[in-house]
Amino acid sequence: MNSFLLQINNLEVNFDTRAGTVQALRGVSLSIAPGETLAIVGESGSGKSVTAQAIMGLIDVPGRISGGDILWEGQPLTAAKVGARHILGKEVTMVFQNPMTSLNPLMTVGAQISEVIELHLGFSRQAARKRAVELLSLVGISGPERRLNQYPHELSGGMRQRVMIAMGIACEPKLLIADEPTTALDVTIQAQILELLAELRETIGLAIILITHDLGIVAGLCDRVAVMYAGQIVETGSVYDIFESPSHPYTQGLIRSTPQLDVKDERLVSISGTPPGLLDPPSGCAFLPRCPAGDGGCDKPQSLKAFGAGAVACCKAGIDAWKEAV
Amino acid sequence: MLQFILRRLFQGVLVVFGVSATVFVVTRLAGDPVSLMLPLSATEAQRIAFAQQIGLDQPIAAQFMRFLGDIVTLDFGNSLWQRRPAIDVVFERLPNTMLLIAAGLGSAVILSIPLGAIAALRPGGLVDRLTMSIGLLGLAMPQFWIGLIAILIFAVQLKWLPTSGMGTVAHIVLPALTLSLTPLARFTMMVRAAMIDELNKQYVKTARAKGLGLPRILRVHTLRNILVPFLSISGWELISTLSGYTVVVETVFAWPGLGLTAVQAIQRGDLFLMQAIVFVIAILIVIIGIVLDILSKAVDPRIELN
Amino acid sequence: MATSSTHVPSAAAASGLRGAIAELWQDKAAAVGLVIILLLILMAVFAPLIAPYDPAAQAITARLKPPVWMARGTWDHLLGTDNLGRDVLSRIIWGARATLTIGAVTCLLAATLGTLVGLWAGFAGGRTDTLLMRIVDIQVSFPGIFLILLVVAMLGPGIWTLVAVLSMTNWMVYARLIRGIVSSTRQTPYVEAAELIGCKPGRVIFRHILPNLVSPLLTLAILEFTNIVLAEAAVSFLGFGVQPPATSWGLDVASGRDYLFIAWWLVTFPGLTIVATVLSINLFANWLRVTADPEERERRFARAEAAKRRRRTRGANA
Amino acid sequence: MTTKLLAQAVGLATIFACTTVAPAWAQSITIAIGSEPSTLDPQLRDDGGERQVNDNIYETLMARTPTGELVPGLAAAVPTQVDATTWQFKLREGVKFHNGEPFNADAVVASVTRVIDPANNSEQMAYYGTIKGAEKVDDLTVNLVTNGPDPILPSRLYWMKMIAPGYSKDGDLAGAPVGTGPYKFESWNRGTDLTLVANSDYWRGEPEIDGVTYRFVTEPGTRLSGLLSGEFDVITNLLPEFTESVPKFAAVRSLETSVFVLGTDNEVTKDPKVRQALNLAIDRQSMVESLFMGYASVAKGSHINPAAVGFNEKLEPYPYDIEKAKALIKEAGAEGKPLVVVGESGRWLKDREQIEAVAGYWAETGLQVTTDIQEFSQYLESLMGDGPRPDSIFIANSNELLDADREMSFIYHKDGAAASNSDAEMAAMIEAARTETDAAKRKSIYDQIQQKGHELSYTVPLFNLQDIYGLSERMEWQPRVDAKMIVSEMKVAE
Repeated sequence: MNSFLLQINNLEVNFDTRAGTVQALRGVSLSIAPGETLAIVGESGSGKSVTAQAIMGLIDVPGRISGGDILWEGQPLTAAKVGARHILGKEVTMVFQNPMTSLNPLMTVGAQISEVIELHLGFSRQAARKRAVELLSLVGISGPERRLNQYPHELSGGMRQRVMIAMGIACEPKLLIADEPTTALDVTIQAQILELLAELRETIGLAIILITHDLGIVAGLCDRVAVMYAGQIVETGSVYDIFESPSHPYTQGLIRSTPQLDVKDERLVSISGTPPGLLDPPSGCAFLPRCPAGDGGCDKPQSLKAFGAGAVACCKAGIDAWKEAV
Repeated sequence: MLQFILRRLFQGVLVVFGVSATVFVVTRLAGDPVSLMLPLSATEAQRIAFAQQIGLDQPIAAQFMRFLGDIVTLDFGNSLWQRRPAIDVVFERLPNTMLLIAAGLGSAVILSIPLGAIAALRPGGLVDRLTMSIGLLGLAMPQFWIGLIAILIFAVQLKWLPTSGMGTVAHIVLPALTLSLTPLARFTMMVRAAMIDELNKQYVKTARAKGLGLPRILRVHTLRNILVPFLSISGWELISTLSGYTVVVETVFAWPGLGLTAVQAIQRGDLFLMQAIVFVIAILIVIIGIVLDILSKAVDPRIELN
Repeated sequence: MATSSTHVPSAAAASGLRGAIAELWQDKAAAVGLVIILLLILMAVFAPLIAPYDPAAQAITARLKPPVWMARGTWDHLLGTDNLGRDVLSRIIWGARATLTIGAVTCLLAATLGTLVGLWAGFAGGRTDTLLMRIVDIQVSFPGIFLILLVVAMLGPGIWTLVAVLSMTNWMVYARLIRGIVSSTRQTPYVEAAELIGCKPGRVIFRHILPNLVSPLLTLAILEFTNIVLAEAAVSFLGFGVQPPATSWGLDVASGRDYLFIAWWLVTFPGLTIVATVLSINLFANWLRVTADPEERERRFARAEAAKRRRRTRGANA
Repeated sequence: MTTKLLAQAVGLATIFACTTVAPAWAQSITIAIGSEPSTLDPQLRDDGGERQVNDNIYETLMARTPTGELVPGLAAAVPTQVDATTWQFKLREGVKFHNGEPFNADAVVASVTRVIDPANNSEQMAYYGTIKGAEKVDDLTVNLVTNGPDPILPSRLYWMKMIAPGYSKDGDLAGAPVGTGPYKFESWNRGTDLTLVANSDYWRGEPEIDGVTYRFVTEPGTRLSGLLSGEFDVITNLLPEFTESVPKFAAVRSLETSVFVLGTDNEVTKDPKVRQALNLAIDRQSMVESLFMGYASVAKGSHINPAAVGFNEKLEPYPYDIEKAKALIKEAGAEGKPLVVVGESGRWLKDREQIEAVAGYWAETGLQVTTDIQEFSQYLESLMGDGPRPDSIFIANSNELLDADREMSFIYHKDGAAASNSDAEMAAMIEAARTETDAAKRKSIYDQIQQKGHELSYTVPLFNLQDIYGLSERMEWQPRVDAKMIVSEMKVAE
């Protein structure tokens, strides 16, 4: 059981809004082993970012964790926030989507990196700065000594994301959660950042949770994929299985709607409709209204069941749902 | 930096010029300074002599030039009430006003930051609601009223503090307290709102994800980030206090500052003294503005000084 | 994040006046504030009908009568009488007229002037903008009350002097607000488009920009109103504002302060009225501001929910 | 937060220190006065704050007893008249100024010469306009010469403070005064307080109270709070209402008489019937009781101070007869006609209350009364300016010299600054009295003038006011009718 770094069981997160309670996560379970790279894929609003925030203890009013638990090496993370401090930020760290706003604009880059080193590793200020310089060159920033004294607004977006990553790996964490780390960046920079992540995974032996809506970047980097839809995981599996033989109609749709360079004459599908509102989610399969293969039998609760090498939450798992649509 | 200061100083000169023009219009064109300033027993000859002395017999443009010239040399004429240069009276009373403002606004600044921050930690919580209620009440109470009630309670009933005047440290407590209440309320609510705003920012999530505790985030990260808006609001408050509230508070507590002097000058028709006060305060406001801009730059490197 | 994308308006977020009232009722303080504001307005409008006495009517024999609940109090004068035997309640009711009139007229004048300058600066841009905003900067640096004192000394005190001076010292904040909104609205695509297809400036202002100004302008005017009320009270207190026999709450506090030790009600009731007025307006304006801002509105709701839940758990634990 | 606490701690410590130190200074008192002296030069300004302090530092040739009787001060005896325009003063021997200079004829000459020197432009010239100069006869004898006959010269010299001739040349008269009086100047923190200490070499013997600190507190309410909180021993201008709240108080008839001056050439008030009606319409006794709680008396038929030389004690005030007043207004055809009542606020005891109450009474006669409370400078313009005379204007007139001439010249003489009539005959009588050295004749002229002014209702006299002083428990003092606050006449009970 303790072979997993992180285990999430049946996590539920609700948001209280004036319109009612929004069920953002509806029983999410997943786990990640040391050194593993897991991609969480889904549309915006599917709950992937909320999952990451729940792990990092960043769910704020109006949100709240209303059920389930998060275990770090077998110990609950949510139970005692104070006790979690030397896990969060040291062993589990996170890189956010928008590097423009994720850094404190009024602190030098150096101070922001040193801070975490001083806090978790008890380094002196001098030692922390030295380490920060190393980190900056490790993430590929040239002239690190000079950069230390600069403010975020003096750096480019890609540079800032590198700083975020440097901060993320400062204490040699076991798990790095990257929440859409490249979405806000130019395409060329995106590739560099992904490359950096891949490199770091090798050099440090880091486990990574990569959250993205872009299947394209998953294939090269990840070992395993979890697909989220409407606050639930609808399919998990190895990256190979997911791409080669997706079992859930939604996963199939996702892959079929992404252009792939190596397949000729492929017709792209588009998934019509929008995800269901989570104020009052359907009790049955949430994908039903958009699913080309759905029928009356789908109108019952779906849970993640082993299917092939992975797991799928669909009573029609495995059928080629989009055959008709193409 | 130097260029900035020069530019701001030039702006300051414009402000002082604007104030001069206004004061000139108000005093020379809207009313009759001679009948205001001379005792009514003055004879016609005295009136004419006085009008000549302050240059009223010259054309308006010449009067204005002379008026400007006097201002440049800080020569506002003799106070009619005190019979010595008006500017001397101003410089004599100015430190008292500064002392009162320093004590009043200083305590407001020092108290408001922790209060606002604590309230922001849990918006809607007990502390927050308490702070907000007191803050709203503080904003709603006229200072002259607070002052009277404070005298009634602390000086007359409890006899803890003196009622009026200046001298010992005890003398400053009640006026400073009265002066501080409105700014304290305003600062606290501002700190709270800015803090809530700031705590919702992405970089705070980053900081939390780094494993920093809230106290440290408040202290190291957000506090500095609200400092710029805080500086500007406290500068604004300093200016409004300097040019407003002190008059009321000094009157209520007989605190011998510029505000009380201004009221006395008006009651005695001492236009020269009043002009000197208005100008010195306008100049102070300009200086405060420049200092604030430089301070803001020191806190927030993103601010361009221009 | 998740909320904004999954949020679907439902019947609970009712629209229209009824919905607004229902939502206001949730915030008891703001609701009370609004009621007090309405009462004050009614008081001011119907002062001659409501006030039991002429506010200036003296009764030398009935001087300094305490409020009705005190030993010497009588039902004739609910809140007692002042040093000239004038009815305190009637003076407060009539005082509402002076205070609200001064506040409203000043706000109106200042807002009009400020809006015009702001529109002009925002639209003309360039040098005109710089020049106008520089004038605003200069005006802001004017030493407020001292200038008022100077003007009053020259022109003599009175309601209209006060209104004029207060308007002249308060329009700048409107100009800044309006100019800021105009210049940012001008850069939005729809206004650029409107200008590109040749809409006349007047049309652009009225159709596209003014609607964006109404809400912030209203909120600002309401908040400024409280500042005017306090300023009027302060200047009248100093004896340079409203002059007898006219009434004003600040003036009443001023004339009552000599009697602070034997007739506390003279200072207390007009003072409390000022406090209640400003407090009510602030509470209501605060609610209005939050309600006009969808994000703040959500947050307010969530906080209330969280607080309720905390209370519930605490109750359950106890 | 710490700073604030620290400040409070220091504050409390200071208060504590003050209270523990207090017994050692038991013989020192604090007096709160309404306005700060603008200068301490005793000869330049006509300034209440300056007088309240300097009356204890300086002395005058003539003095008054607490009840107002004119007696010799620095003069050894009442002056003798050498001729119509020359008065001879014998001086007291052995008096010294605080700086050691002797008080002698030279000092008197220097004092007189300085105050009447046009270059000094003294505001006090209103009192000394008749004085031509002073001549030294011998070391202790001086002759004062007037421009014409001046029967009230001795009264004038009760006002003129004697300065040290040497110090007036090279000393700081305005900031650090030197006199012959029972108290010596110690220090002056401008804006805050001023301290005097007892003059141990005072020629009448060292005064009982060792030191006195003056505090300048404009607001009557603040003065009262200070008295109630124990900071002050004496406060001025206590409101009658507070006589029951303060530890002790002392009341004395003041120099002030409140009066409305009527415009005898104005549309409505030119009719003597209207003016008489205005006099009849006021229930003065009821105002004394309710407004002043008895601490005032109804003025007897004229606005002349009852303590002044020349007061006509035979006149009786108009009774309160509203019916007759209404009838007179009707008779004059003035019903519904406008009457403007001009006044100010905050300068004199219950000024606004008096004005508004009287306006209320007058409104009952059938006139259309409007009250115009003006800002002080504007009010002064209305009272003494060159513009049209107001229908009626309020003033609480003060008579420092306690001689009828002052109020006559000011209000009855058609050219007087505050006069609203054009009665040339009355003006001639006032001028005649001014130079009449025969006391009895002079008195009879004044009686006639007052009789006439009363019958024609040139003014509406209201009240002889009283000065009420608030005193701390330990103070014992009977204030003077001339409103001087002589500290050497005060006592502290231990």
